[in-house]
Amino acid sequence: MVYVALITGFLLILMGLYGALTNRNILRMTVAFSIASTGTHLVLVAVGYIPGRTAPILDGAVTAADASLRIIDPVPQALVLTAIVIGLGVTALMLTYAYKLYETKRTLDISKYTDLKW
Amino acid sequence: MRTLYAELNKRFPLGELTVQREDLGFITVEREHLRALLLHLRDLEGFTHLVLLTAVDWMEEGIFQLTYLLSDRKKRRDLGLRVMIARDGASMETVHDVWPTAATYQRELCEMFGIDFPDSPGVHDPFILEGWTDIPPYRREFDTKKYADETFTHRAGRETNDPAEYMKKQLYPDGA
Amino acid sequence: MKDELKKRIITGPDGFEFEVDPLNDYYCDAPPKVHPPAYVKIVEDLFNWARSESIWILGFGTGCGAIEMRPLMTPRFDAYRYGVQWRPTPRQSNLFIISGYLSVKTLKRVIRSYEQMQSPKYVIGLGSCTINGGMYWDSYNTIKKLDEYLPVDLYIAGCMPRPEALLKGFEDLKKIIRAGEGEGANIYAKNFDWYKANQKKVIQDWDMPDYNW
Amino acid sequence: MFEWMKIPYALLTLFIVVNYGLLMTALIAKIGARVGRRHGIPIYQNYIDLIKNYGLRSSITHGFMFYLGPVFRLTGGVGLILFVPIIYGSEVFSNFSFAGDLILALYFIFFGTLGMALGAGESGHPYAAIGISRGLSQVTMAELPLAMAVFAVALQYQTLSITDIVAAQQGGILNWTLFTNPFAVAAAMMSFLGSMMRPPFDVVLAPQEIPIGPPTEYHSSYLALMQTNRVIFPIAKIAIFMSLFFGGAASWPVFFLKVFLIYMVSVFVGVVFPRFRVEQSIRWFLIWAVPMGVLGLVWV
Amino acid sequence: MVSTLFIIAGGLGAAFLLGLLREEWRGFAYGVTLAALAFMSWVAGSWLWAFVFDGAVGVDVFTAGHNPPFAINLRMGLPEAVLVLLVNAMGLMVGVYLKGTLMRLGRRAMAVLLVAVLALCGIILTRDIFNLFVFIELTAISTAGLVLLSADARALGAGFKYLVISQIISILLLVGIIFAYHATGTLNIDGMAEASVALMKGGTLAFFLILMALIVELKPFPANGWALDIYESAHPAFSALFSAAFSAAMLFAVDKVLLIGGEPWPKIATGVGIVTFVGSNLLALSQTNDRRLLGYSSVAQVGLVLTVIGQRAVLGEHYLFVVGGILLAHSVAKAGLFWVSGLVVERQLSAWAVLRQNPFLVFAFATFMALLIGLPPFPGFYAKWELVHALVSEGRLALVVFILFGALLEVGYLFRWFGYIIKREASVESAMSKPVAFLPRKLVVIGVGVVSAWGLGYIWGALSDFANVLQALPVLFALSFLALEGLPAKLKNTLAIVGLVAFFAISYENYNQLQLIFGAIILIGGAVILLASYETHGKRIGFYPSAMLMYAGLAMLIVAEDSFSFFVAWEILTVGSYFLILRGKFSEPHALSYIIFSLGGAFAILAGFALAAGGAPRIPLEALAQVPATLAPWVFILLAIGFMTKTAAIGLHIWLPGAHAEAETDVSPMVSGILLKAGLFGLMVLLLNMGKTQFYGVELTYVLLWIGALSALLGNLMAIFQEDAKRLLAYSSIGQMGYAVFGLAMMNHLGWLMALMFVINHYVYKSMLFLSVGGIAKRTGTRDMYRMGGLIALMPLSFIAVLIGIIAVSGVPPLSGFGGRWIFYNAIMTADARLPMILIFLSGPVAFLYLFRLIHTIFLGQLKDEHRRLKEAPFWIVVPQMIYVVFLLGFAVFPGLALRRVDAFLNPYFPNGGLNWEGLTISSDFGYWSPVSIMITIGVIFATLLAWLVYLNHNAQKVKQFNIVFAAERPYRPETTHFAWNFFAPYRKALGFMVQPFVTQFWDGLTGSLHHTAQFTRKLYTGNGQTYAFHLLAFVVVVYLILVGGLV
Repeated sequence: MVYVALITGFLLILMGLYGALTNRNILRMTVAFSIASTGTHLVLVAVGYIPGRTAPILDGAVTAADASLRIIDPVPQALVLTAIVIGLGVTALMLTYAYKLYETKRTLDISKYTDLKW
Repeated sequence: MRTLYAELNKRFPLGELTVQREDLGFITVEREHLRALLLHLRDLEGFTHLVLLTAVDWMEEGIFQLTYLLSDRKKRRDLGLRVMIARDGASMETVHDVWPTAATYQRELCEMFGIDFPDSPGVHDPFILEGWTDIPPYRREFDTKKYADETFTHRAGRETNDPAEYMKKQLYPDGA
Repeated sequence: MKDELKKRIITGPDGFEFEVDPLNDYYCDAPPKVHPPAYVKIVEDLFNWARSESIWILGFGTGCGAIEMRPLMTPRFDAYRYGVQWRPTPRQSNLFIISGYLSVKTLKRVIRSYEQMQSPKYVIGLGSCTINGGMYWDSYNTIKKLDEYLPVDLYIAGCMPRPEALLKGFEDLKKIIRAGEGEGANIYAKNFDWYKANQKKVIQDWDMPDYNW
Repeated sequence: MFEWMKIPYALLTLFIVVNYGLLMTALIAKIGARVGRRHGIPIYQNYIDLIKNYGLRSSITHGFMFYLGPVFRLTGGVGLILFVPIIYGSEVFSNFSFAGDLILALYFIFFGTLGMALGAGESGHPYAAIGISRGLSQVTMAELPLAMAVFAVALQYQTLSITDIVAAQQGGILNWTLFTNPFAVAAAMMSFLGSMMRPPFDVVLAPQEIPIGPPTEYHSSYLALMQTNRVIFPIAKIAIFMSLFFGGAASWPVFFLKVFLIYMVSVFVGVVFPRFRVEQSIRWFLIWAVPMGVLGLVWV
Repeated sequence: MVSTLFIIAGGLGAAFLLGLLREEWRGFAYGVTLAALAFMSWVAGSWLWAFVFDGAVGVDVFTAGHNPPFAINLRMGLPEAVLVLLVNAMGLMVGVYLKGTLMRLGRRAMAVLLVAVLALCGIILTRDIFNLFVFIELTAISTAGLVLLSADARALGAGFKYLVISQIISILLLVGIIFAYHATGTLNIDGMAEASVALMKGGTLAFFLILMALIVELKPFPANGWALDIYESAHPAFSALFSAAFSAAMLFAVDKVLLIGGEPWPKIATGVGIVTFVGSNLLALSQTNDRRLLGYSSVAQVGLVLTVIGQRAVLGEHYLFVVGGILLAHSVAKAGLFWVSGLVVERQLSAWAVLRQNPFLVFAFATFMALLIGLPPFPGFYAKWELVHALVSEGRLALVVFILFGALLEVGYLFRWFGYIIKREASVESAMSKPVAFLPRKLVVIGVGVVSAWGLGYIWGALSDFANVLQALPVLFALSFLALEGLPAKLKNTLAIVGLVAFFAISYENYNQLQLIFGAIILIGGAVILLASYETHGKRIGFYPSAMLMYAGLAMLIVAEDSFSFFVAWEILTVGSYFLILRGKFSEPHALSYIIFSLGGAFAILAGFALAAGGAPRIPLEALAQVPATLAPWVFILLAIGFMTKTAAIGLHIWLPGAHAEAETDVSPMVSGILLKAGLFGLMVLLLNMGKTQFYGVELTYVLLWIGALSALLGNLMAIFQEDAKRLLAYSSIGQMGYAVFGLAMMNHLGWLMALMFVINHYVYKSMLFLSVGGIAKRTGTRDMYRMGGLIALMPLSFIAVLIGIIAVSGVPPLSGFGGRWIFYNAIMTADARLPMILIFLSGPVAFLYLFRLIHTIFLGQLKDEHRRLKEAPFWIVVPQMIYVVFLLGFAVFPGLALRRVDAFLNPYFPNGGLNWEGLTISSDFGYWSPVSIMITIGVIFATLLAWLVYLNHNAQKVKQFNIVFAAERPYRPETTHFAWNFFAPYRKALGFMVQPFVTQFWDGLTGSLHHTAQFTRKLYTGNGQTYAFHLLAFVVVVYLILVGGLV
């Protein structure tokens, strides 16, 4: 189960990167990167997961005393939350850029934005 | 020479031909055909060399006769082209672009006869007569003797003799 | 007059403009001086002897007589025996041989060269043309009487005289010099105005200083 | 303390050398004339020419350096003869050789050349400048084999003093450098040819092309001074060659003979060969004389 | 002390506060921003103060009251304090600089700026790897935001490319972090470091990913196209921040993370760093856009720091000193340059000529340039010294070579640029005629940069183990002229002369004989040349600091006792002379080739000293003698090459003719008569201490002998074919220096004596000739000799100077040049080698040719129309010449005055073959020479003959210039009568093959191929974001493959 998640995560990352490198459309690239980040998040979670344990939420089901034995590692969970937030921010920024770029040249083809080179 | 004349006559309206020798002839041509003829002779007939360009003053007729003497070295023949031009305000087209040497001859003619060759390089530069102010000395109305008498001091006591008479007297004093 | 000899306005490197008069600025215009003989007679005699035994000829062939001068250097005539030799520049020469007719144009050059020689200097007129024009007596372009224009020490008659005549002429010139009579340069300086007037009469485009140092 | 007697001795040397030079150059001119089947000038002709030129009455000057040119030139000649010990073993004719050794002599040769060139330049005559350009070009290349030969000789005898070099060559003709280091001598003699202003190396003076080259504007007493130098200078130069390569001279007769014979080398070559252009002579020195010099250097 | 957290909190709080403000209160918002930045800076500054002056120790701040790994901890130590201060101060300055833009865009932009700054502080401070990730992402986002500040529409594209890259980075980083966490169970960097072994067992790849993510943030070559685009298009103020602060923070992050990895990992940093350094500098060569060029340069500098970070182990305790030096220098310099670029309207490099309107900006540029390159007295200089010494002592020679090569490339393009600024015409659009108004606010910011640059220089000098360059008296004297720039030149000139003479008077006591000779030439000689500078008018801004800097360097050089002070002096004199040379009207390309050759040579010297030091930070110069035999030849070669760049030995000479010929009238004698002696002095020091050295059986002094001889011959040969008088003299200097090198290389007593005599003579006559020719050129308005002629009567004094000069140079008796020749001949009598003499023999007479040409074509011959009214050269230019004339005459008669002392000085080193100075005659083992006798004899003969001739010719008629015998004709124009052009045509025909410009072609070919490589390689940066992303991934993969290969 863990491995499935891990492999899926890496597959998503690779798919995302492949997509980002092969699609010229900026929106498609943004989407591809989103996929890749999702993959990353999946990997993050998968690494922190311990089979047979529960979510690291201290409520009635899991008490503070036995938490260390019953819950999975909470750190990756925390990390993934942060990463998702940041990823969202970046994606939003990329989309903003996409919009602004489109305004300048009326195209979303990234290969058209090569005024700066050499 | 005559074959050449016949040949040329097909292309250009020529004047008469004077054959001086088997390898030397003179043709009178019109002024406006001269240049074409010269080029033709130079490029196609092998007259590669302008031997000289000179003038004769036909004062009584009021013309200058210009003679362009050309030479064909391969066939060892010479051809003179005569062109008659008006004596008053004498002027002639330059041929220095056909033969660069012509510039020198033209300069000399300009100085000695007063024939102008517009556009010929340095044509008005003094050639051998620096500071000449009189009429050009080869024009026949120029009186050389008078000029020399007026310009130069002569040494007294000079005698002039007719050489033939004088030698006769010297060698055969008895008149035999 | 040539353009190069006319006055012109020149801008200096500092932007200052001034006039250049070539004839004045580039040529010395002092008149010639009369150089008296050495004060002591014996010294002058010694010098005159040396001058007579060391005649350096200016190699300037003006007319057909130049042909007759060349053989003097050959073994057949060998003028060197007499202390005669040719120099390539007037500065170092003492004797100017006018070898034949002089056209007006050449006269100008001859005057210039003569004046560039150092005194005492001698002139030999070679051939009849220099004496009275010879066969060119009625030419519009040759001078007839050399001594109108330059102080001639000696004429050698003939048309043309043979080299032997020239050698004889040298011997006679030596006598003249030794006798202290080869004072052509001083005569020229003394009668400078007269000579100049004669020269300018035939040379109508006189475009040089009166004396060419 | 300076010995004042040296001054009259020096003047005596100068007197002898000048007279010998005047006569010798005339003799050599005569020999040249005989090759052309002429009689040539009288043997005393040089004296007359000299007197005549001193006796000319007028002169011109192109400026200050024009004056100095001949002065430099003759100073070079006179100085050179005085800086070289002329007669080996003679106190009287060693002159001012105490002032410097071989190197002084070699470099002092340039003194006159420089002055002459300056004076001629001042005359403003293009032919003078052309002549100088040719002369300097040629002489620099002619100097090279000489420098090598001199260096070889100095190395060979381990001294730069001319007197010592002559001393080392005493005791028989086989002790001359000519035989102990023939390559160096060959190089030096080739260089000698180049510096004597005789064919084939006389394009500097080419009388018809650039009338007499550098001295073209010189006349009267200027020329006389230069003529004086022309008889002294070669002798001084030959005296150096003689001392370095041909055993020096212990007496005046030997001196006269050796100088004459060495001079004749250039005359022999001169009457036989036509003129080189400058670049040809430079190449000639590079191809023939320089290797000789190298051999001479290696030989030691 | 204020808690570190306040830095983060302050920024964050202000940013939030800005969010609450009304949109219209822009001024207030701006105030808040600046206040926040100032506050943050103050906190950082107070920490720094505490560390430095109160001896505080570093503290860890634990957030949330827990220890790691349960909480994030921040650390504040000395390096952190420095960097945080740097970042905040930079932020503050950028804030000030950006006032206009920020006010226009409003509070949001200000907030982004604040976030960026605090994020950077976070990167520096945090010890938690995930926290690092967060800050990096924050940085990325704020960067993308700040890129938008630019008015340049292209910045959008650049920002997007950056986002693409940062996405990839974040993926790498996250994956790396999680697996590293998995392996070690902690997110704390120090914790990971402790668990390094465990991590490295299974999580190598994880650590690799983390490291690569950080390194990629540092824009490694060639995966850095995106960064260049940002540099080119972003607002310059932001670029300053991006270049200075971001790089600094990221470098620190890499440094932190590398702690985790342990042993093999720093190699990656070094490898990537050096490739980046060399590659980016190479590519920068062909840049014409100023900001992109700065971008390349930034990238390169960061690469250098990365290289050094990788060498941490080697540097040991000096690590911080070196890294800090390079990093801070880079940050301040690059920020400064970007700020300056904000003042320039157009983007091509030559448009920077507009800076000339404000001398302060030129000074600022020069400061930043020197700071960047690492010239003394700036930190980079000390750092470079330490670095090279450390690397060499560890045997990392290849790395040193690459570093120095890269640095030389950097020197190339930066100095070329400086040349543009000083010399190029500003383009038409920015019309120089109307002065550009530089905003005072921006000028102040730049001023802060300049001040901090010099401050850093002082601090690093104080921190170093060596004497502080900025405390050396000569340097201070030179720099003080900067403050006096407003005074008139004549006053400054007097001060300079007094200074030089006074310094000589002070130092006189302590000089040994050798130093005395050089000291006299440099200081007294320099003062004499400066007399000629009285001729100039106005303020002559820039001249005196440069000249005095050169003299300061020279004065320090001759008293230098150890390798460091020697090298400092060497660089100072090089830089000073460069500025001097650059002042010439057309000297831009020549000054450039001068500085490149000189600094190339300086690098060789540096490497040589480092090699000789064998681990010690510096060695006394005498210790060169104790260099182990295996290293000795290498040290010898490196040092000799370095010194010979200054003496312009053949092969390294191509800079000299242009540099000397195009320099100003009074500068030419300085750089020729005096500066060249520095190289000779170096060679003397080298040879005195190392002596004969074998290299694979080849005697190196023998090689020097050949080099000297070849230089002498070819220099002279080239001189005779010059039409330009000053060029002729310049080539002649090559020949003369060849002579001197030859003399030194003979390694015998007389050879050295001759070289020293040359030192004196060459100074005198070359200065004299350059002044004379310079004065004439001033009057005639040309340096082409064939355009002159006949000036003898108009300029008699100049003529006399040249006459005496050429007699002295050519070695004709009786003047002093002859002494040199005489000693030379005596010297070669004992030398081992004979064949190179032949070249020397030839070059002597050849020298005569060009000298004659010099005097003939200028003074003799025909006077030209336009020169008829010329006056003698200006008074002040003639004065020194006359002093020289008198000196030469005196020295000719009494050479013993100077030589005798030198002779005695040389005795301990070369006991045999000295001269004997009895009476008036000087004698050697082989010959003798009596200058007084020669002078008197020649004088008497000359005077007698002159009197005789004057008596005979007293009434000679003075004639004018056309009164010449012209084959019965007469000349018409002086131009056609003056035989001057191509004067030695026959020589060219015969020997022209020897002066084919092979050397020039070689160097042209070399620089050409470098440029072509750069031109070709930079096509890699297609401008397409995807390509850049691909570059990045490929880069990571390639590094991984290399790493795997290397570890296996």
